Amino acid sequence: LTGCGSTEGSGATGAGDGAPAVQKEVKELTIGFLQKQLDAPYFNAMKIEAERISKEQGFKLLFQSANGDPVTQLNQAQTMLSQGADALIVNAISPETQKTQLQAIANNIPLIFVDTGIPDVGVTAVTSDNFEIGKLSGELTAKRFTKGKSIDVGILTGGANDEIVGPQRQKGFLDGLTAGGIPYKVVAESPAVWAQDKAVPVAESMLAAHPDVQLIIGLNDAMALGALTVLQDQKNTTTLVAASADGQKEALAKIKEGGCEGQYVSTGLNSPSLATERGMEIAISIATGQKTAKDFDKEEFTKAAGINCDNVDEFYSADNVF
Amino acid sequence: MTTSVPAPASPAVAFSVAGVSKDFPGVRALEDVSLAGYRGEVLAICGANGAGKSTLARLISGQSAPSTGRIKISGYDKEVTSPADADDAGILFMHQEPVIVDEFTVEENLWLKQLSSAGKNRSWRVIPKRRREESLEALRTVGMHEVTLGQLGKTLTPGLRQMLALGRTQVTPHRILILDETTASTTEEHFKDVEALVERERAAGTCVIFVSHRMPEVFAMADRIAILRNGRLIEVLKAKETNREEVVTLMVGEAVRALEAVPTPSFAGIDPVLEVSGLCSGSARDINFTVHPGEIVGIYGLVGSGRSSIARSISGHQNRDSGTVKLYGQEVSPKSPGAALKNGIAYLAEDRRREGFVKDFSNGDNMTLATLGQYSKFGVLNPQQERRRVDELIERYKVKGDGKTLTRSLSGGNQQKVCLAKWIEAKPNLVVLDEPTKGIDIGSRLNIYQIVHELADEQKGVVVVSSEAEELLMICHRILVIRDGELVDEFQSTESNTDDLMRAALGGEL
Amino acid sequence: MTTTATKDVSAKAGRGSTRTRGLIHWAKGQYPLYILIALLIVAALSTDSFFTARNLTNLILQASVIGIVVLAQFLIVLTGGIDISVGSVVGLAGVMSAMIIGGASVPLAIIVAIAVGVLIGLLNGYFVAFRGLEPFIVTLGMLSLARGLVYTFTEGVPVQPQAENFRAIATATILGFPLIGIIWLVLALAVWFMARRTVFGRRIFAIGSSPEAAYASGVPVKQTLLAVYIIAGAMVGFAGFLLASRVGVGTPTAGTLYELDSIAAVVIGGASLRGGKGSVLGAVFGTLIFGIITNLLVLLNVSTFLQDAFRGGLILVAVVMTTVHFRSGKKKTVLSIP
Amino acid sequence: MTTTATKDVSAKAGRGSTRTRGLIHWAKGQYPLYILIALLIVAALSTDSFFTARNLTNLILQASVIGIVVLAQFLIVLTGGIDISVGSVVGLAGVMSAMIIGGASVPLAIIVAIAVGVLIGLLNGYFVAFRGLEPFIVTLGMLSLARGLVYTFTEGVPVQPQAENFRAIATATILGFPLIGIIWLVLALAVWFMARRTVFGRRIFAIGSSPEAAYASGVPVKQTLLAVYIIAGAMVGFAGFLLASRVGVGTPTAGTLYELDSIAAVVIGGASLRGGKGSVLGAVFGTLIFGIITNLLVLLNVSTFLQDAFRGGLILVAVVMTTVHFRSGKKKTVLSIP
Ligand SMILES: Nc1ncnc2c1ncn2[C@@H]1O[C@H](COP(=O)(O)OP(=O)(O)OP(=O)(O)O)[C@@H](O)[C@H]1O
Ligand SMILES: Nc1ncnc2c1ncn2[C@@H]1O[C@H](COP(=O)(O)OP(=O)(O)OP(=O)(O)O)[C@@H](O)[C@H]1O
Ligand SMILES: [Mg+2]
Ligand SMILES: [Mg+2]
Repeated sequence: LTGCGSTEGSGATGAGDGAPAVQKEVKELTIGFLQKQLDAPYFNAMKIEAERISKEQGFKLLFQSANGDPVTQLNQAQTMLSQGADALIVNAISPETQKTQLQAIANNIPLIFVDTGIPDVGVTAVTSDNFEIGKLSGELTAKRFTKGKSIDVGILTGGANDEIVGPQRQKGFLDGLTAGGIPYKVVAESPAVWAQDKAVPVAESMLAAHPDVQLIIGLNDAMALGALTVLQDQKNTTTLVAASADGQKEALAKIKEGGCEGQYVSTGLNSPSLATERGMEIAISIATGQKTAKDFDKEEFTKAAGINCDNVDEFYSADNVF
Repeated sequence: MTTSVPAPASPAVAFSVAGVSKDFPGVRALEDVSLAGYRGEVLAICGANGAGKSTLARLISGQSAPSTGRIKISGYDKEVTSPADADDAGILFMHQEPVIVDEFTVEENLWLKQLSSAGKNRSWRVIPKRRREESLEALRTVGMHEVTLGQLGKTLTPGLRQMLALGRTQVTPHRILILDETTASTTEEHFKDVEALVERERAAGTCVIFVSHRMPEVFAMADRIAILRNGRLIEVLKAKETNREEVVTLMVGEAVRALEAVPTPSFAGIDPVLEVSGLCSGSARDINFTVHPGEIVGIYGLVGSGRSSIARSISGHQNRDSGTVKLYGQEVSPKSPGAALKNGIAYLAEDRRREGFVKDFSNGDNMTLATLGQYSKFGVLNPQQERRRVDELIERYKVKGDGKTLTRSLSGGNQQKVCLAKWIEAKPNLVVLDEPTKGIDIGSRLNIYQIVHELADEQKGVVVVSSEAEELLMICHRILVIRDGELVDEFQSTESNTDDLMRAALGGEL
Repeated sequence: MTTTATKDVSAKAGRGSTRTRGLIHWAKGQYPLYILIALLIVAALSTDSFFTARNLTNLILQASVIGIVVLAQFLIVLTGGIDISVGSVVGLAGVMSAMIIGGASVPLAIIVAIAVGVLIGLLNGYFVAFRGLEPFIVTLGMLSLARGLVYTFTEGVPVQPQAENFRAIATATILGFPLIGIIWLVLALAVWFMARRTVFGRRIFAIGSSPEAAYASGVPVKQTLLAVYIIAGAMVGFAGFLLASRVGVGTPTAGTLYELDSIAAVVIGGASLRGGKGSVLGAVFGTLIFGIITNLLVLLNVSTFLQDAFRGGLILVAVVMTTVHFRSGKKKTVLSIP
Repeated sequence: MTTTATKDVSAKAGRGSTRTRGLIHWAKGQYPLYILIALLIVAALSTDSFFTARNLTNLILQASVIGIVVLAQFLIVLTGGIDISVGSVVGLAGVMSAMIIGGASVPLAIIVAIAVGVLIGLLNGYFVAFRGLEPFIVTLGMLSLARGLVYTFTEGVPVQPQAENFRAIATATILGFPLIGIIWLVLALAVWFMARRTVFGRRIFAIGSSPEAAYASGVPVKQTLLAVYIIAGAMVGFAGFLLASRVGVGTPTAGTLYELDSIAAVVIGGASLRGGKGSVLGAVFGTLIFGIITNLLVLLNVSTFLQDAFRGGLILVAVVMTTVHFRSGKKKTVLSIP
């Protein structure tokens, strides 16, 4: 067949080598930011941070959210390429799904992941270590139970399409419990798709089936908050809730408010602004030609921390976006 | 019960139509029509199919607005621009296709005007309790004796739908009553109910507008006859001073020759096309008869007697409970109309609105729907061939409109021609026609009778179900009479008359 | 569809005991009820936790908000329309009610929520009734628009209302029965009355069954349609407030997928998407059917991965049940085509 | 709905030049085309990046997969049905094609994907045609079931096919035009031919417009319906493979919300959800309209929060445009009620 070709060019030059042809000033840059979705405060905080940085440094920011659909995100990435972006920052949705195509894009321009990365693709991935954060939070929660005595736990998960983040956080948190000397039994595990309103009915049903459950874990703060609402409605003060990772303002407020006897025991710091800031820094330095991909490790972790009544003041501020 | 306003002493104008025209895209349905109606009179409107009768009726009753001209209803100051206004003005309109809400019960349909936004009807009013007796009485007056009030509208046969709609005259106050071919598929017997009803209306001072293609009915009731041709008002005649021939000539624009009854050939010794034995289905019980090649067999009976049940169960439209049907000696029991068609049986359905034609299809598409095989190879259509044939059919059946016109925008009679063309095109061995001339004008009727005779000449078997004894006597060789689902009598058309048929259908009393 | 069912009904029985015949007729049409009973039996057999006071209370709580949305959807489906904007309106109304003057006053919050619903209902109704547009596409536009507005107003962050008693309505009980459930049932009763006992309700059925016939009989088709969309909007808006009240915050994602859920409940409750057919009781049963399925899947701790498959399978089994019954009744006439 | 449109058409011209009349008729009905043109003008005026080879290629790539799903949906909508399981079937077919024997062979993958689609189409069609169930509820059940199966098979993890050339079809170009776009257009042509030039297509229109009249005219209603669901299923399954091929893996979430998107495209393309009315060209334009809107919102860097609102607003403006034209033409007849 004559005239046949490919829509993806042939410049397979290896991972992360898509260096810019010319050096540019920061102000001349166009940086694309591909966010997963925006229906949770965490993601929105990244958007706000990105916009702040772009305003401060005067470059052009292209920001898109894919509403959780990996294919939409790929389409958006391609569109940004045709808009002449100098670097892309991506919060990947489905690493497995997007690997091949993002690899193709990474061959053209510098690609930096934040929050969720894809191994061996792009310059680097600035992520939080979900397992580690979960574990830290789990350890803090463990302190509230009697060592050695087994507890029943229920878990509110993200849903069937959650590949990495949720399972990591869950595993981390449970490991944290074990490390803290608390044997556990997971008696219930149901999806509440990260949302506070969806967590309410699920927690209700869970409590109906297992009234004696001692701990409800939300894989993020929104779901844990939903569970807390249900417990308060049912005048249940004995069952505790905890999030494995997040750090949402409202959750911190609950921890602060409840003190060390409160029902909301702990959460883990997963700072959207830290990740965004670092991601932007890397993107700018490569796009301006100051540095190259080789200067960065393949993976960078943001600060991990568990938050409970003891250290909540360090993290809480009423005017945080997140 | 009839809540009409008392009649005034001298004839007073009930409505007047002045210089009214109505345009549809591509068609001028009415042109500069001026006409008045008086209280206590019956004004018949006659005209060929598509002459504009229904259009005029619709304009008077506010169903649509005239393109030019004015319509004035006495006793109502405002212009009638919607059906609700018409209710306020006291106009009761019986559509050619009766207005029945399928999912409503018979009783709810009877009282449908309660939902009109006219007069004192407030949206949030609680629906008043209906008196069962009152409803039953209203239905009896129009000849519906057998119906249960809780039955759904969609289960009614077309004839019953017309009667049910007519029943509204008994429960809705009105001063003008418009009957648009309300009697098109009723039997002579039922016409007596209608006649009595109209007589009462006239006595009560109602102005009745009566549209019909049946001349005997027109002359039985009308005081005056208005004649429309191609959307123009040709003449308004006093019924007493004219006769059938004059009216028909004015309608069609030329004299129509009368059709003489056909002589019955002898079928002795010829194998029949159709043999029906012991057929039970729906309301039909133990029916036996045969149809020979070239024979036209009529089926006569009262509304609801089970004629359609026989026709439908032969042609795969309805399950048989028992009995056999043989076609050329072979037993057939088609499970669907499609299967019947493959066996060479075609059925022209009575319910045009529901089963007759596809509502979003053009005339061409409707005419060829049952015979697409003729215009296709390996399932692929040949549009040129199809179009050519459609043009021929339009010509032959004198359909007003071309192959691309939507069938639903045609006048009732023209729709019927399209349906008929579809089935005759299927070149069946046996064709069953249920009320084939329903709503068809006198001129076109002859045309259709001719087509039926041609079918017979081609040695096809023809079964005609009709409510008009006169028509059956004219076109059939032999007529079967059904009463309460049973075949009670059989007549040779050359040796019998209308009265014989009616007497048999009624069970002796006449 | 149900042609056969209704035909069987006007049986030969003649004049006979109308009352018993009516009852049998009624019982024959109550597939949603049988599905519900079947589900309850399954529930009773499979877990002890189902028939506990607490769980039944939960069930009511969980069904009430969507139940009110189902009632709204029911009215619109009756007219032969469809409203896929309900979920977004729930979200928008909830967020607005928690946001206007900071959600400091519950009565105001309710008014705001209903006003939002009414406004969107008005727009939907205008486009559908007076512009003659397909309800699907109009409400699809509204779905995006309303959800977009929620996100714009909140920037994705849930809105915390100030009123202390914002959650009172959602948590109160009367004689142990959740108030929110009572609200739902009262609304269901009101909708039933409206649909079955008022001129307005009959008009809705007439329009749904055959708009031409309705128009020809003097029914003010456009105005009635508009009113239906407005009433439905008001109910959906109110449901939005109730959801926010139940969760305690106005969540931007609240109500997602309510459109599919509510249509499904209406349809499994026996209504036809062609309009003109359906019962309020069916819609209530439909809500409960889906509520119980969801509740059961959690109670039985069905694997996250399998939950969707189970739900789908149950829906299919449930609807197929409705046809199996028909058959056993009597031989189908050839006529009853789909 | 479009009653007025079709009525206006048989214009005053009388017998005269049928050809020109036909052309005017055709042009009058092409609202989707005008919406498309309006969008293209907006695009050209608002951003330079739109009319670049790369962006147009992207546009085709992005529209092709959903475009094929829209064609399938179009056929089903023509029959008066609706298929909301398309998205899940895309997901299931994609995953299965990458999973069976490890996705080692592209031809096999295609066969598997089509087989999955056919199987689900068969089930849907059987329930709708032979059991007389509402398409909405049947396909809703199938939506959950198919998605549940995907999750069960994959446990939420995308499936990597082994074949080296799994992505070849999705990435190949012919004379610079993406192959996948050519496949879409060829399928569109095939569907057009089927709908307009074959007996089968004529029957689909008849069934959609008046099922009873079609049945009475000897159309094998049930068989035709079943065939339509199977054909549509096959196309959706194939689209599932194409999407997997485009992405390079079988994603469990692939195709989410395709049901709404595809119905929206079909409807904005002029089809009626009541069935019997619509054109393939309209469906293609509908796909492009939504594709361009999405593409433009990204190109213009519209705030993400506002994107939904914009999309909704654009849809509403677009559909209202279709009615504005009507009015200017001539006074509406009183009859043309919604
Ligand atoms: N809605 C419409 N759109 C287009 N043309 C129409 C419409 N309604 C009626 N017409 C046309 O107007 C003309 C008059 O129709 P009308 O129904 O008034 O005839 P009619 O005298 O009642 O005929 P019939 O005896 O067959 O009922 C016909 O040519 C018909 O095609
Ligand atoms: N399958 C059936 N089972 C029971 N009753 C039936 C069935 N089909 C029709 N009927 C009833 O039998 C009666 C006779 O119907 P049929 O249509 O055969 O009569 P008809 O003489 O053609 O009347 P019409 O003049 O109204 O068309 C009607 O009341 C109808 O409701
Ligand atoms: Mg007429
Ligand atoms: Mg009959």
